[in-house]
Amino acid sequence: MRTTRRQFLALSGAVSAAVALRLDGVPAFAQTGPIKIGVLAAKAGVLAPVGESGLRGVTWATDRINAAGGILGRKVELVVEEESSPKDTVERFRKLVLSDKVDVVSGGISTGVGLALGPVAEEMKAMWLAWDATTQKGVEETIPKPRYAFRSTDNECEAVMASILTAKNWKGKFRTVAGINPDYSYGRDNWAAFLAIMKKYGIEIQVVSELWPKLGATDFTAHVAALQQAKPDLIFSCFWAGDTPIFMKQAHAAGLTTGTRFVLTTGGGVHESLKKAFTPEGALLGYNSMYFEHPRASALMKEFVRWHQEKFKEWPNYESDHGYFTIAAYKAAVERAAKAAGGKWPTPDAVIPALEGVEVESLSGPRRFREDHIMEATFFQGYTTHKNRYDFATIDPVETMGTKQIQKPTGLGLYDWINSWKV
Amino acid sequence: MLGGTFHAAVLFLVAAGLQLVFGVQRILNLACGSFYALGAYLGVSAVTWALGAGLPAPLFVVVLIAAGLALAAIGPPVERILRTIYDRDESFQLLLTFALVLMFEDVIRFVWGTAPHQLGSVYLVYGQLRIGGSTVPVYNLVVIAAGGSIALGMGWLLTRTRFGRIVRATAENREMSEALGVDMTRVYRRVFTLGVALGTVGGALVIPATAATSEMGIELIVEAFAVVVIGGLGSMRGAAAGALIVGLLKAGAIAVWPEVEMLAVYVVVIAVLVLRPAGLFARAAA
Amino acid sequence: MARTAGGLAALAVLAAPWVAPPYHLTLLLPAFAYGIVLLGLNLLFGTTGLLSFGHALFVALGAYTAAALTTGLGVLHLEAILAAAAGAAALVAVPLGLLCVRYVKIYFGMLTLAFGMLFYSFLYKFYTLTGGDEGIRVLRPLLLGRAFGDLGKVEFLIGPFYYYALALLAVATLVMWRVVRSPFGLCLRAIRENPDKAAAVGVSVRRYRFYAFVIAAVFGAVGGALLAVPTGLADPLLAYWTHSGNLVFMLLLGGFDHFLGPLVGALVFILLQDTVMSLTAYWRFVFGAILAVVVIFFPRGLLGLLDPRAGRSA
Amino acid sequence: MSLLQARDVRMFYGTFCALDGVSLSIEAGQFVSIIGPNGAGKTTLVNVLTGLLAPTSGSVRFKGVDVAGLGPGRLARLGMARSFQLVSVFPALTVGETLAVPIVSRRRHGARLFAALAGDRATWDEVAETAALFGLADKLARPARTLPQGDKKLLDVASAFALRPEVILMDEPTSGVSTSDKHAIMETLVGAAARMGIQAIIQVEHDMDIVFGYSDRIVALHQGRVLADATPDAVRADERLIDTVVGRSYSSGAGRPW
Repeated sequence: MRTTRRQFLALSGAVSAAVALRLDGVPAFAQTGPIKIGVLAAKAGVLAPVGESGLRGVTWATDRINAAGGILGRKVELVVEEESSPKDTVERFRKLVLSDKVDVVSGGISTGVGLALGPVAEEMKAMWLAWDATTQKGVEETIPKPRYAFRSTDNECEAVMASILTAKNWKGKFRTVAGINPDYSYGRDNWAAFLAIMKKYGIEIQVVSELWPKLGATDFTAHVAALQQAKPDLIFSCFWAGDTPIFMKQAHAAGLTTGTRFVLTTGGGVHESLKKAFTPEGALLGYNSMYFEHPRASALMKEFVRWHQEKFKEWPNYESDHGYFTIAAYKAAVERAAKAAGGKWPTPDAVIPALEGVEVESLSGPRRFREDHIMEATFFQGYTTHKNRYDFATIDPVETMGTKQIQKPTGLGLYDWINSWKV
Repeated sequence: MLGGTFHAAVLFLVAAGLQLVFGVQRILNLACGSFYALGAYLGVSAVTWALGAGLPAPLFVVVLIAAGLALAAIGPPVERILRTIYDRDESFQLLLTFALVLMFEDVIRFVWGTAPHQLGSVYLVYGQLRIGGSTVPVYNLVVIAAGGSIALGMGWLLTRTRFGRIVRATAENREMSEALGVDMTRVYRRVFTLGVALGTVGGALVIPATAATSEMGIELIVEAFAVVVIGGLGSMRGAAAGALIVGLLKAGAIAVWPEVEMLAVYVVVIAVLVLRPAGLFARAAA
Repeated sequence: MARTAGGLAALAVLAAPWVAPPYHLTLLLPAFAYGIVLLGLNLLFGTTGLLSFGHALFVALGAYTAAALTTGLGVLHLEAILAAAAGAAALVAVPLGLLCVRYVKIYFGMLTLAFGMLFYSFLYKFYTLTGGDEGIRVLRPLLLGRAFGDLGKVEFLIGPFYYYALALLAVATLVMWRVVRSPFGLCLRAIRENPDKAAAVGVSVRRYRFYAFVIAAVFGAVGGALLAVPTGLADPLLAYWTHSGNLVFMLLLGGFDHFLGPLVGALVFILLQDTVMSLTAYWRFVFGAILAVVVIFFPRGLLGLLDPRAGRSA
Repeated sequence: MSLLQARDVRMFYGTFCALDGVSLSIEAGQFVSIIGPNGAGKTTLVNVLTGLLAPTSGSVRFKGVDVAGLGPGRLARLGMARSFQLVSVFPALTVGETLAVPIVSRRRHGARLFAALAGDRATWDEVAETAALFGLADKLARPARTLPQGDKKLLDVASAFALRPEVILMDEPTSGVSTSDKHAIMETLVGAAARMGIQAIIQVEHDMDIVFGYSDRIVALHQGRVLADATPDAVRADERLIDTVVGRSYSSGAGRPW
């Protein structure tokens, strides 16, 4: 039964040849019928709400495109699969590409999945437009020069922006600092970025407590107690999931929200759950790359927000825009490539360069893919207020910064870049 | 310190349910975490509805407990399913409860969706207290008190009532009490339902202080499991002690060395299993 | 009858790469890997009567060994990786086994679960070492020293790697067949049936349980290393307790008191998951229901359905 | 030197004295029956003799080795086997497999991971041989759980015999077996013991027919003390002894002429 080496090699050689043949045999890119777009959206666990939000953006974009006659006259058809553990998600990705023969895959949020899918997309020569999970590791280590993988904005953008605002507006108003961040790469990278930037701005801070609750934890009473002992002037947190309201609620109940400054880089992801009852005014709150109530929101944005509110009785968050952008960008790129090809349908290899540098009007405003396949967008943060018509806090005034300002440029390490700032 | 106790109180309720069922039915019920989650979600829905219907806020606790108890109604049917394999190897019973965990997780997603559910403001209805320089919401104390009194109540139920004697007898020796004409079917149904109730009430009680998320159950199982191992399988006192140990251990770790929060718990669990496999309170009655 | 069926099945998997669509071939790879894992797990459960609820620990261990060797040390020879995985598993299984086999039934299950979760939190917490939640990449390995550089990843996977995995599974199956049919295997079954009696007739119960534990661990890690190649990543979720639960699920699905149960279980589970996941977002519910039905009505799994022989009272 | 020797063994459970200075030595070639009323300490004695319980004071030596806490495995390898009062088999294993287990472990083949058992002629020959001795030859392929009670008992004892011990202790070898089968079983046992070169049999037995029928030495226990250690005839002659250790019921009830 055990195949000897020679047999094995001969056999495998023959087989691989046969397989290769067949793979070339199938048209990798059908030119008629609907365009198939694969979607990977988390549906269970901590990521589920974010996954749904992204899926809503994608669906809305697709419906609009189809209503307007599709892409170059071809309707868009979505094949949705679940993002779960890296292993299972890689298998789903393969299914989309090999079995459903989709033209492009949109989605992916979790850092582990992000790290796994990058190489797989390259190996399978399958276009992948991620929504999120652009970790330092994911970008630097896995695929230095990606061709098929297009990533979202850096994970640290929100921290960088929040840190700059903190340094500018609160300099001298705080000295002792505590960090409570989810215990995984996202949390650690953001906290590290914050510390680096404080240092860069020459702000003397003393870290009195560093807490790392598990992502998705539902009880922070012990952490809050630890914070009470530490008595920091400022608490930095990049919570983005259900843990945000729980932490704020328990922190408020313990009286931490009076006299302590809060920096919530990403809380806007679950903004509706940040009830006025326990969310103080004047805290720095980040909404990432989309703020549902931006005073100067585009007509497109207003329309989406209305639709979202009517359909789901919820106000949308940034992930919807990540989703929307991937579809809109793909459409633009295909049309761009087609124009270059004299109107005939472009090959995937022609779409990729068209995606590089493509700029489209996304929900939150103009967005583009950089030549190194990293997304560029505008970030929205601001100081919480209760003066609104909701039962949750919103921000006013709204600060905006572009990724040109808060995202490390191509080829530069995050910290080298931060250190190169002139301040 | 109080933080740990608060967590311990909730842990105890779930662990107690686990203990009771194991003590009598010899089933290690992984689904206890799911009951906890269900209780939390229903608690949110019930209170939100009640407040909407004009219930004076301070009374929300009553609604929570009512919701938890009402949910215990799923006890009998679930017990009916488990009954089909009482005569089988423990491994199969463990697996069946694992199946329940998978199913309940999706039931929750189906009914309540994936977004976290929470009660906005009732948490602070009872105000706050200043204890030893730190502010503590009175509701935390309410939960701790509830946990404590339920513990005492269980103690009384098990030692002073006829039902309790039957339960203890069954836990000691099933054949014997069967021979004495005890209706096992009934005892099992009641015990299991009581176990469910402890979990659901626990989930309902904790919810004002936190938010209901679909994975809260799976997260808690492992901790509750740690509690019963440390305390000793089937022992009510063990559940109480174990819950306190785990709660305070985590709180302590968070205060001193956050990195090892969960690690510390597992290490203690293994230490107990190795040094004292029967648990710290092995001898105590179920 | 059964022979011909087996023969046909063997023929089918051998011929698959020429006929089956690529995606389904990639699906078979985890099935092969899990097959190896479950062969080991079943020596523990089906043969010795010990239910481990933390066996995913060794699967993860194998995967991380592959990651450490390929990404960390640049060792790409799959043979070396598998050997290392086996070694690492044995290394870890010896102390763990010495502790665990002192207990049986529910206590064994709990202790193994605890160790599994301990390893999980280790992988998760000590990110400088393990990459934390992101895990560590597993690079494309060399098979018998050949890189097959002319092939894309998919061609590589469904071509050479497919047969490599298949051959490995065959070897594992043969090895386990010998083990189960050996005097040792007989003693394990005796221990499962009646430990006291076994001891009374001179079987050193704990020692043999310990051997079984270590063997199972080695199979688990080898399968884990193989599993990590198609995924290209080793991540902590591999060690989470629900993954251990799924392993037992597969075992039960196939039939734990049948030698080939593990292989059938792995295959059916993978195909089932693939179909159900595409059909509904609530596939966990469906799977829970299936597991419940199997446990209640078909405790001897699919193969139990096929053969009329009354199985041991589960 | 005698095979098995108990010296002044005392066994206390808390304050309760189960064995109170028991001394006895078993020589090769003896069939010894231990009798006595319930609570006389019979089973305790067997447990002490087989090293399952360590005596509070005193010692038990088998071939000069102290057996206390030796454990069944080591003891079996040393040459002492034991069967329990309640029938104990491997339900799912066939008769053949069941008998193979002790043979394999006696030959230290247990840890042979890859040797094919099926091909191991020697083992299977001995299995067949043993099975024949116990009248199980035609049932080799049957799972133990499907055997009638009598055969289960035989299989149980047979697997102990298959260890080829020098001494075997049997706790009520005929308990739970219909009176009609009892003698048949005993005949088989004694016959097999002779054939398999077992040097001494020690049994605990209530049934006086069996006791008087087969033993060549009787140890009568009462309240943890050796009341008598004599030949069947001597014991039979002693009415008072019979009454105390067996109870009037026997001597009066079963009208057996002596």
